[in-house]
Amino acid sequence: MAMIQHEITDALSCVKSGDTILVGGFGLIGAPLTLIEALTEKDVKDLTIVSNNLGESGKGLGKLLNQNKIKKGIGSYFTSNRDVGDKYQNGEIELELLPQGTLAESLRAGGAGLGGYYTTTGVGTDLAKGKEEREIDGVQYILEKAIRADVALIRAHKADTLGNLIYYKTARNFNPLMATAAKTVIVEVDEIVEAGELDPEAIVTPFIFVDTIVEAKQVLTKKGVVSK
Amino acid sequence: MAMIQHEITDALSCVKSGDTILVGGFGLIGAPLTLIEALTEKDVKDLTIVSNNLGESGKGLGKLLNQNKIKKGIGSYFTSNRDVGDKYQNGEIELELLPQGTLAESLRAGGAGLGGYYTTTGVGTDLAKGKEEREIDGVQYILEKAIRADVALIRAHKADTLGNLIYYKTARNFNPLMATAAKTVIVEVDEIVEAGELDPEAIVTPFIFVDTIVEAKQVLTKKGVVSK
Amino acid sequence: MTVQLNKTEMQHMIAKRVAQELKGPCTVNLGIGIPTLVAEHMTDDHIYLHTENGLLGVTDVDDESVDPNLVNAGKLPVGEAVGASFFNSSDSFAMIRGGHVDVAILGALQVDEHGIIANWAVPGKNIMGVGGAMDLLVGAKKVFVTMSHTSKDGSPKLLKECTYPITSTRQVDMIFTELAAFKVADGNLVLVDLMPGVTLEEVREKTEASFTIE
Amino acid sequence: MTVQLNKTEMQHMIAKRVAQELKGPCTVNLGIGIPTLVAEHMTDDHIYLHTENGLLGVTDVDDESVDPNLVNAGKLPVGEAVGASFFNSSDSFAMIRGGHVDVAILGALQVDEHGIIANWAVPGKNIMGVGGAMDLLVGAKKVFVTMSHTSKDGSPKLLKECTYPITSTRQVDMIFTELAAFKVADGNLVLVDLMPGVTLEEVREKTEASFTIE
Repeated sequence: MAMIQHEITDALSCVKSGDTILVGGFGLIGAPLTLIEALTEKDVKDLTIVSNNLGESGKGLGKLLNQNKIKKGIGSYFTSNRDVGDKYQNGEIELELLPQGTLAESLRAGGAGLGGYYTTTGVGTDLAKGKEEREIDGVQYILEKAIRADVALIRAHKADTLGNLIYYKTARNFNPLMATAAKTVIVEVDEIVEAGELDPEAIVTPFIFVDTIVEAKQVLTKKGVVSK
Repeated sequence: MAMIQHEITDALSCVKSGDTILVGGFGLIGAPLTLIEALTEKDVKDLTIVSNNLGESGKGLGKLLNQNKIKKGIGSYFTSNRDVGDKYQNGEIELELLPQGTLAESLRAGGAGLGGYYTTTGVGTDLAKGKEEREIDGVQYILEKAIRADVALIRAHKADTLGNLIYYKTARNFNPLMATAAKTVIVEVDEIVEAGELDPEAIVTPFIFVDTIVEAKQVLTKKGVVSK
Repeated sequence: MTVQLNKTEMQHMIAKRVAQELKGPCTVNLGIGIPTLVAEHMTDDHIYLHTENGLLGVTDVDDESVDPNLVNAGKLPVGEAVGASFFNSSDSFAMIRGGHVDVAILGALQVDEHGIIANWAVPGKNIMGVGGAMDLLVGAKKVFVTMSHTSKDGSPKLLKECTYPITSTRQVDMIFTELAAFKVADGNLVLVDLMPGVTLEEVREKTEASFTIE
Repeated sequence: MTVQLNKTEMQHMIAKRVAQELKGPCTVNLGIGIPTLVAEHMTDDHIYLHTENGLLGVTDVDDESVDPNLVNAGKLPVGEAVGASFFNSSDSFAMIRGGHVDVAILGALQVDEHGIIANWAVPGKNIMGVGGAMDLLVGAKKVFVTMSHTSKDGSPKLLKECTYPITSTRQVDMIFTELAAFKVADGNLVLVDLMPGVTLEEVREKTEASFTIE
């Protein structure tokens, strides 16, 4: 039920200023580099970006950051891009830091129709400040809320023509979770195959989650990011 | 890191009276019929059984029920075994009925180290009675608690010698969730293969969840349950 | 006068009427009973069936190919479509509760005049199964209900208020019986159309709930 | 007198000491920095490495075989062991938080005398990454910490109380530096052994935290 889109600009037509956007990847690994590149060419601003990192300096989401299109970042490890810290100190960006497991779990909760959940992670630390604490069966937990977004930009390895997805090694990371937690899900893939070619037992993201598929033009190689 | 056990009785040596036991399967489909059979031969009582159904009349968990070994059942659809209703009316068993999605999610939460979660399912119904209700971002939710157990008895299709598991079609159901939510996890499988023979991208249950593997002796076929 | 249909024919008539409301591409979850029959009457190729026990892409299966480990929510044998996928129960209900399934078609014991249904418990009786009904009601984008218009004793099942425990506070979208199809608009029942040969008087007589006519 | 080691040698010495504490079968998660080096010194064949970005069964990789999409939590290239499996980030942290990982080995900026650590933030500095540290601290059955005994300016990192924000209220199990190994017993630091050529006096001098001797 996904649409295969040949023009990447058209794939991003739903993105507008003020949107909350989930962006897959762990650093550049598994990040939708083609879609991010297209986003940097689009006239939008005040974006809230949910992603483990805001890319690296000048690379991936780091480009978007340097264009001042990001109003707020929600992630677990901004340290990987020194520009984030500089912008934060200058008051040019809001940041919300979450433990990595909490970021992942909140995305899953968003996609699963849950409102929030009680986790042990972060109890008693600065990241628990302002969060409800409660004891359940003798253990202390804090309440974390689900994350849902307008758009998800993700990367998979292969899509079939229906939109079923499989991933590649550690490039899987946050991508399958983000595929469930946004109104519109746009995915870039290395390869599009016929429906029926992927093993039904091994499909990670069933097609009902996917809206638009594009072929990746920017690929992470041993030598860095390369245009295909 | 799982142990392959040839004597099924030995595999169940950890089970004791009063234990809470997770039992995989959707009715008999994907149920660990061999392990259930062995459990009926063991001298234990006052068990709390968490399973979608308590088998069928005289089959699967239905046998254990008729032996009066089950003190309490937690599940979503007891109707599939008419004996459950009779025992309930006679005060011979306690029952806790949960929506099927809540049963699944509570098991996942148990395995994931969460205390509980807010779900929309059941809000405003009799199954929400006594459960905390709260509004998050304008939506009403109820709090459901995680489920954890002493033992999980599950069924998979193939295990490798490390304990990695894959499942078969709709026999997957609750099994992968239960594999995460018990102190001791015992699995029966159709086949044991060498480590490395299962596709790393398609393994559903990584070996760290599995304690003991046995080969299935009782198999569900077109003609019903058959001994192998 | 209605031609007398046997029970199976009547169930298929209802299922066929429901199928007319399904336009692809969409994903549909079919409950046990009449809803399962809807699959036989669907005409659009782009309707994909989800079953909550862990399969997207349900098809029917011939006797030869029956696999005891490949079943739907009613534990009946099914087949798998091209492009099908299997998943565990929490992932399946995450799809449902998370709003990723377009339509759920469910049976009901009672429906009230605002479209609230009761379908999982009868006080004093040994019906102790809720299954996925509550999850589907909170999660599916649209919910269609199929049922016989009256109980075996002839009493109405479309009531002012349900006397059995409700399944959800969510109002369903449409209700289909052997007499008529209703929709719920602004929280009230609206008669959409009558089944062949059925008169408005008959529907009024056998319905306790108030309804308007489209 | 200690033979002067360069930084890499010192880090390997610490990593080697930690490796002695690892007895298989067990699953171990290695943090960034010194913890990553522990893999090179493990002697038991039944130790399996978990990396929170989604792989159980991490091995090292030769330059030839580097795959840019196969990395550890430090984004360094790794290989996959026989019997490895890949999973998404929520499943990975479910393993961690759910208590399914036996040992986590982490770096730290400070450790207090009860084994509480600080390793994710420095007030006033642009260190804005917590990553998986808080999850590993609440979830791993055992937590080992590796760090240099003192800061670059010579000030102690084993303190009465952490001055940086703590990572968890959970006390770690062991702490390894280039001078000594400590365990936390009944909530207090206990010196387990000294590194070759290190004197107790030197440790006392460079440690603010109180500790007892085993």
